[in-house]
Amino acid sequence: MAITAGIDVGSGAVKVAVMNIDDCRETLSAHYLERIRRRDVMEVVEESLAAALRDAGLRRDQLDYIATTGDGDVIPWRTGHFYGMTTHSRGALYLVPESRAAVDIGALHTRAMRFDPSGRVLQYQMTSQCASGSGQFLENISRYLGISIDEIGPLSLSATDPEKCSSICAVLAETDVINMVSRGISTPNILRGIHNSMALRVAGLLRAIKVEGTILLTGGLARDTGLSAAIADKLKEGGGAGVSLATHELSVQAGAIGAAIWGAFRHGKLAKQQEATRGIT
Amino acid sequence: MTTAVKDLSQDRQKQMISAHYAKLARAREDGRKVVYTFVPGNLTELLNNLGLLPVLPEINALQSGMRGKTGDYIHIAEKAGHSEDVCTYVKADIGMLKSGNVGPTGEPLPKPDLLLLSYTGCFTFLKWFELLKREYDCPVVMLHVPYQGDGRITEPMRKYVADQLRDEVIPALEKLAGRKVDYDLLREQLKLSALAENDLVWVLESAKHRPSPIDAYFGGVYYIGPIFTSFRGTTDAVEYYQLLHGEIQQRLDDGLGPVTPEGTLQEEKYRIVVEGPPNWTSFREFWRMFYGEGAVVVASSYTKVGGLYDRGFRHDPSRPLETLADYCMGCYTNLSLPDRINLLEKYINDYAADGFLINSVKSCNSFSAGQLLILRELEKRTGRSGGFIESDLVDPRYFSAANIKNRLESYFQMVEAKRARS
Amino acid sequence: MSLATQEAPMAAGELADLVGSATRLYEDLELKAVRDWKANDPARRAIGFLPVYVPREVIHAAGALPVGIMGGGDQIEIVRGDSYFQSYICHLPRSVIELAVSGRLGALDGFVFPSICDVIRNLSGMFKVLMAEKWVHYLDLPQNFDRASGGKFYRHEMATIANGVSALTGIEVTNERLRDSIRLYNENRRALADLQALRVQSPWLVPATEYYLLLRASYLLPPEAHTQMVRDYMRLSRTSQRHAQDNIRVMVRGAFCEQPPLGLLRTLERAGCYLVDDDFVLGARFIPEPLPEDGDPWQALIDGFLYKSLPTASKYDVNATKEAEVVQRARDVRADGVLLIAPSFCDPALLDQPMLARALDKAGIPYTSFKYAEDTGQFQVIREQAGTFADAIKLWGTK
Amino acid sequence: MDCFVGIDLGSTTTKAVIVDANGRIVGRGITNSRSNYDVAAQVARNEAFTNARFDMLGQALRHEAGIGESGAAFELALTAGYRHECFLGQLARLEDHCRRDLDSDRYTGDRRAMGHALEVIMDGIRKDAAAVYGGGAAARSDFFRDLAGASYIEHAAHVAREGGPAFDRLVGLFDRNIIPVENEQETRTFAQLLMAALDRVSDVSPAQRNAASGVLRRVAAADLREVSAVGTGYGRVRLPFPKENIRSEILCHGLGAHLLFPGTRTVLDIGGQDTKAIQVDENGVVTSFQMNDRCAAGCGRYLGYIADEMNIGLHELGPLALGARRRIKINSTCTVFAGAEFRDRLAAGQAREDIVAGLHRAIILRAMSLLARSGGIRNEFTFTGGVGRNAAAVKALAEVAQDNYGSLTINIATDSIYTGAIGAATFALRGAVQGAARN
Ligand SMILES: Nc1ncnc2c1ncn2[C@@H]1O[C@H](COP(=O)(O)OP(=O)(O)O)[C@@H](O)[C@H]1O
Ligand SMILES: Nc1ncnc2c1ncn2[C@@H]1O[C@H](COP(=O)(O)OP(=O)(O)O)[C@@H](O)[C@H]1O
Ligand code: SF4
Ligand code: SF4
Ligand code: SF4
Repeated sequence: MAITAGIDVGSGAVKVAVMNIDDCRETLSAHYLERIRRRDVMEVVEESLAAALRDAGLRRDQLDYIATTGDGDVIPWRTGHFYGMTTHSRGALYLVPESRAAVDIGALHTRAMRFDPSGRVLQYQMTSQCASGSGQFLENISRYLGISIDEIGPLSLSATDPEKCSSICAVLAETDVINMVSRGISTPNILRGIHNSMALRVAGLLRAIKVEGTILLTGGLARDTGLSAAIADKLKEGGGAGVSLATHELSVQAGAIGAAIWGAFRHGKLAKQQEATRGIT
Repeated sequence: MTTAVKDLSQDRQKQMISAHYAKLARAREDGRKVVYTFVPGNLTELLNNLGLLPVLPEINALQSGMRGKTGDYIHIAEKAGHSEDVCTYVKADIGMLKSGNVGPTGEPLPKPDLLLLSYTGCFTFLKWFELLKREYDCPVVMLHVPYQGDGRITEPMRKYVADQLRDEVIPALEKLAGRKVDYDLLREQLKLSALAENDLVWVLESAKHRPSPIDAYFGGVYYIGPIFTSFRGTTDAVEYYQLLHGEIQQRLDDGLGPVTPEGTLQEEKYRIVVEGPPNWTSFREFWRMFYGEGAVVVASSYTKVGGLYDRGFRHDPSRPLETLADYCMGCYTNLSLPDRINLLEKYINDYAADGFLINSVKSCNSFSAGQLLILRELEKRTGRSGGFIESDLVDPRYFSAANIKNRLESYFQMVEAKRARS
Repeated sequence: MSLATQEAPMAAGELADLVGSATRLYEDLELKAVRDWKANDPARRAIGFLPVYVPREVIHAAGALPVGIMGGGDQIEIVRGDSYFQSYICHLPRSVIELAVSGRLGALDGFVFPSICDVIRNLSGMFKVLMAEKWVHYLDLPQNFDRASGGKFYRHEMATIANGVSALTGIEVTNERLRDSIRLYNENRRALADLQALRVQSPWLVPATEYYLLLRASYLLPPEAHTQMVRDYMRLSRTSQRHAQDNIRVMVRGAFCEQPPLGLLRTLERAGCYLVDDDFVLGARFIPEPLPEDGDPWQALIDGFLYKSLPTASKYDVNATKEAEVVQRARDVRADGVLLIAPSFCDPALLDQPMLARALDKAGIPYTSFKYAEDTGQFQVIREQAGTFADAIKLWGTK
Repeated sequence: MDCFVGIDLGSTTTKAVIVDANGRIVGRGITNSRSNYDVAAQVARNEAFTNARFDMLGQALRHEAGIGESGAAFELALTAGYRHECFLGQLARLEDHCRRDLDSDRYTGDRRAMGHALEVIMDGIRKDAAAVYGGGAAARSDFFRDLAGASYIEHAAHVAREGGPAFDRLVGLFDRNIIPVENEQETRTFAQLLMAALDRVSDVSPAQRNAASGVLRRVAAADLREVSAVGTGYGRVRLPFPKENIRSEILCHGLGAHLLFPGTRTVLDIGGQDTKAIQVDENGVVTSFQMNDRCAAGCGRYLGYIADEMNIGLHELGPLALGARRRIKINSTCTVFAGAEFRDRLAAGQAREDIVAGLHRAIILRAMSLLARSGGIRNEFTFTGGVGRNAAAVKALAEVAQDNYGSLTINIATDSIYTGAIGAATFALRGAVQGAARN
């Protein structure tokens, strides 16, 4: 049995999961998310871990393994680090055991991965140096529209006549969006239009890695119901028979959860190794 | 504007092409062998001589582009692991192959019995056939055509190509055809090639008149069709170019400008030399941006990719292998960059152009790498306005109509302003 | 005149010093090393050559120093180079032009552009326009690998180079001189082969960046000085206190022309990958085996190129052998996986990838692919990819 | 007076310039073009006419007896009063929109609290405005959105802290309702506004006031006849002008720069959303040009985004960067990634000034690449567009240009933001002259 923490340091938020893992069961004891909002990242990390441990009723020294992911390799007191796609895949599998692929849409990057039933990443695709269509992009747009992030999804879902918008710069979007408003296009239609164009890119990534079966949305934007609806529609359009999209209320924690589980795995391995060497000497 | 009338030559070309596709469709039943090969440095005479049927993957890609299919094809190729960055002709071809290899007539094209890699002027050709080789698992024969790095064809270069033709290419073709090359026939074919070449040059040079009776780019791409593809060295081609010659002579006599999709162009406002291939996916739209402003292309380098004849080269029946070697090495894409600059400079002067324009296509490094230097040099040497636009051959994602129109408008206004001053 | 007068770059005998001097050579975009070398004798000449392969022996035998031009990496700001290239052309030629128009290549008396791709080919023409006062030659390496035709043509091409360089140095390339040069470069081949063997055996003794810097040094140093440097390095590294880490072993393919920045190599190592084989600075070991040191030296070079050179994307693959080679090589160096990397917009490398990928798939060798540019400064995505790749192998092993 | 109007419909700002029959610039107007292009063009044009009338007014006042020595100060006060009036007009419309918005379902829960907060905020803005136009504070910008926005946010933050509605909610109210306000125009005439402004000028005797009001009336009634207008800029196709009265922004910029500095051979314009590099000949005719794509990296908005990230005003960015000591190379191209890199570097302990200077250098290097593509830099080199107001950008530009192209004259004009409009107005004048000659 192992008690482990997974810390996912993103560019928008820090996520922490504390897990209790024994041979047959993985239990999530606590999770915590804190947005960074222009603060010192290490401070936010400390704060979040403390909060998660408090919720789990644990002390830090009770942790067997602290696994980081994302940008967490800057944390000096980690036990080990796993890379984002490794952890998101495992996290996805934990949250939705039948999932075979995940799309992680975070503040700056989007990545799609396909994995096998053991969580092993088989193929992946990432967007690179342009923030168009990222979480930050959507956040900017919601700011120009004067709505809060949580309103985005529901509003988008109420769209009747989505506006067509193709590749928009995340920064210059301001002009485009204000322009649309001036042309009398309603907020839901703008949002859904943007969701559609984001979905097109996501569908492209997914197609590139040849997904089949259930895809779980992970990352911050998994909470955006408008986006997930748009992606689901795009997948259907693309003749995506045999493909279905899932979300989970803890999707945003997938990376942290995955890290914690792999931490336990490595912990077990290391312990065995130690035993083995002890046996020899 | 008068309404467009179908010219006889145009019909003739259509017939020739559909007859060729019909032959391809029947190739298997007729027991004819099929050879895939490229446009620059193509050995059409040899293939015809042996009764082999050529398929030109570049032409397939181009035609798929005009029929609006390449978006999907490219997508399929990228899905199969090809990068977004590479030549879209290759990807369009791979995509087409993976979609059943259906040609422009709606029938599947026959598989190649041999890939004839006459590698002139573009490294991508090598990769292209490496890829096809893995799809078809048929033999490839390689003709390495050396580059005119120093701006001329030397004797060892000529010998190298002729040797390869004699010792490797011809034996491979003969083996496939099951018969020997008929050299008397070959000489006859080369004579016919030269005849058609004479008329082609006359037609292209008719643009020196004012107003020009032709558009040497948008019209030009149709004029080069037969001679760049499967018809060089045939009576069909000779007759086509005679017909075309007559028609253009008529336009000249009538003082008419070039034909456009919307009829004869009424006023020749700008005479332009163009470097670089056109865009095929929005060919009409692209063309309209020119004739809509009264711009006529009087000379272009693209119409020289399958053979450069206006500097005097003609196929010479008396030295068949050497003349084929010279032809291969003389195509526009095999010229050194300084030589390309010289040629364009000459066009600008000889055709009394108001300016020159480069359409830089993302796909083609052979054309595009160095075009900005060409632009600067030409501006310096001719004092005329240079314009630069960017698009792609067959990737619809890289044709931004608004952007190109904006640039072209600014460019024509620039030419106008400059002319008003001088 | 002898090229051997350059004192060995080794002083203190410390590993750090040696790596430091290799680093200085790498950073020497002004070609100070070449200027210094030339300053010793006003008759000396130096010839620049572009990536992948040129027969350095021929230049050397004509009494000139062959100097590799590998672009400016991430060390120069491109200000004027962009005026020559559109955004969809790889980065290398723009930094080469930047080096040229800013006068940094002034120490070179001539340039050889081997046939690699259309970009380099056209770049040779651009040099002819921009540097009309210098000797600029396009070396058309045969793509026909037959002694009778390709071989004959290549002999001619080499003769053109020999004549061109001789005209600058006043030294004729005799068979004797050429054999001497082959001998010197053979020594270098042996040293590099040993270094490669050491790396396969104990990758922690030869970090990727150091290996890379050593290779790069061969493009600025006379061959004997470089051979010495490699030998010294191996001796020092073997006795160093370096330990193995929990890393996977990877092989890299696709970086034969535009070079990845050092930061990228570091990123790969930090993400948990040991590089046990790669194709960086490929021209330094394009013909890995020593060539015959007697008989017709020209034929030795011809056969070396036609029959013994490594497969790479810029070379036409007659019999579709590249796949088999990649798989075999990966097994030989005991690579856990392969990184198929390529410079953005590099047609040869990128068009090769699907072929290699398919072969690796078939052979069950894990691989991943990504693009870079010589001035890439952001390694986040690359780190993620390489890290995930390493994670997968560490957690599950290679099938 | 015959007026020839040039309108430059930029992506960020819309500029209008009026020249008289001699080509002299008599009026300038500028507004935000973030919303409706037609309205923006109309507003800029009106402002330019207003400006032209103020120009006439200034001259008239100088000659008018009874106002005497204090003429200049009086004119200043009058201008401020005029602006203040306009500001209050817009503010009233903003308040109106907000109030109507508060009736929507969105606010069923906290309508009263929001209404109350709005009142407090509006009062605060009005006070701030009085200080600004009374000469007691520096204006952050010329635009209502920026001015009112900054003030609104400050007061909203205060209200939220004091237990009012959440800050995000209050800001959302502003963001939503500012857009329609920008699309509406002032309904009062020039004369009405001017008279109202006169009432705001405190320091005048009744006699002076009397004398002045005569002049004001005369100027307000003066006949400014728009003979022709030429439109240019990013949004030019949206202008309701005939085709021959629309010119490419490249040509207008080239000509404008030539008019400002006749020796100009190379022009660099870094605007809010696009960057242009232009080569012109000795007559101001464009010989070659390059423009960038719709990507914020490399144009003014890049710096604007960074300023927003840092929570400082755009005008503070340049001075901050000038304090740099070390050169830093920014690795990210994308604006958003650069913002993240900025935070990473700060966290890694690098100095703010150094990073900000690196960001300035990055944008200049991107411009250099564009310049290179258009044919390099030739002497004289004129730098136009909004980023020309940023001293650190200018410094970086001068350094890089010097290092790579040798010693150069670099022109920067205070009027440089109007360059395109000046070119357009001159085209309007020339077109009218030619048209007249032809008839
Ligand atoms: N309900 C929501 N609707 C839309 N976007 C959301 C929502 N909740 C969070 N986000 C966005 O998710 C992003 C953060 O996601 P996360 O996966 O934590 O990114 P990272 O790992 O890069 O920090 C932010 O950009 C945030 O704006
Ligand atoms: N005072 C200032 N200090 C620094 N930068 C400024 C200032 N004023 C404007 N700018 C910059 O100028 C840009 C707007 O330039 P402008 O030429 O008006 O753009 P456009 O023509 O595209 O509308 C802004 O994005 C901003 O970066
Ligand atoms: S690179 Fe150019 S010449 Fe080569 S295949 Fe592509 S389009 Fe044709
Ligand atoms: S990086 Fe690739 S495309 Fe660029 S010059 Fe080298 S081989 Fe050619
Ligand atoms: S378009 Fe916008 S989001 Fe994309 S790279 Fe440019 S600045 Fe970044």
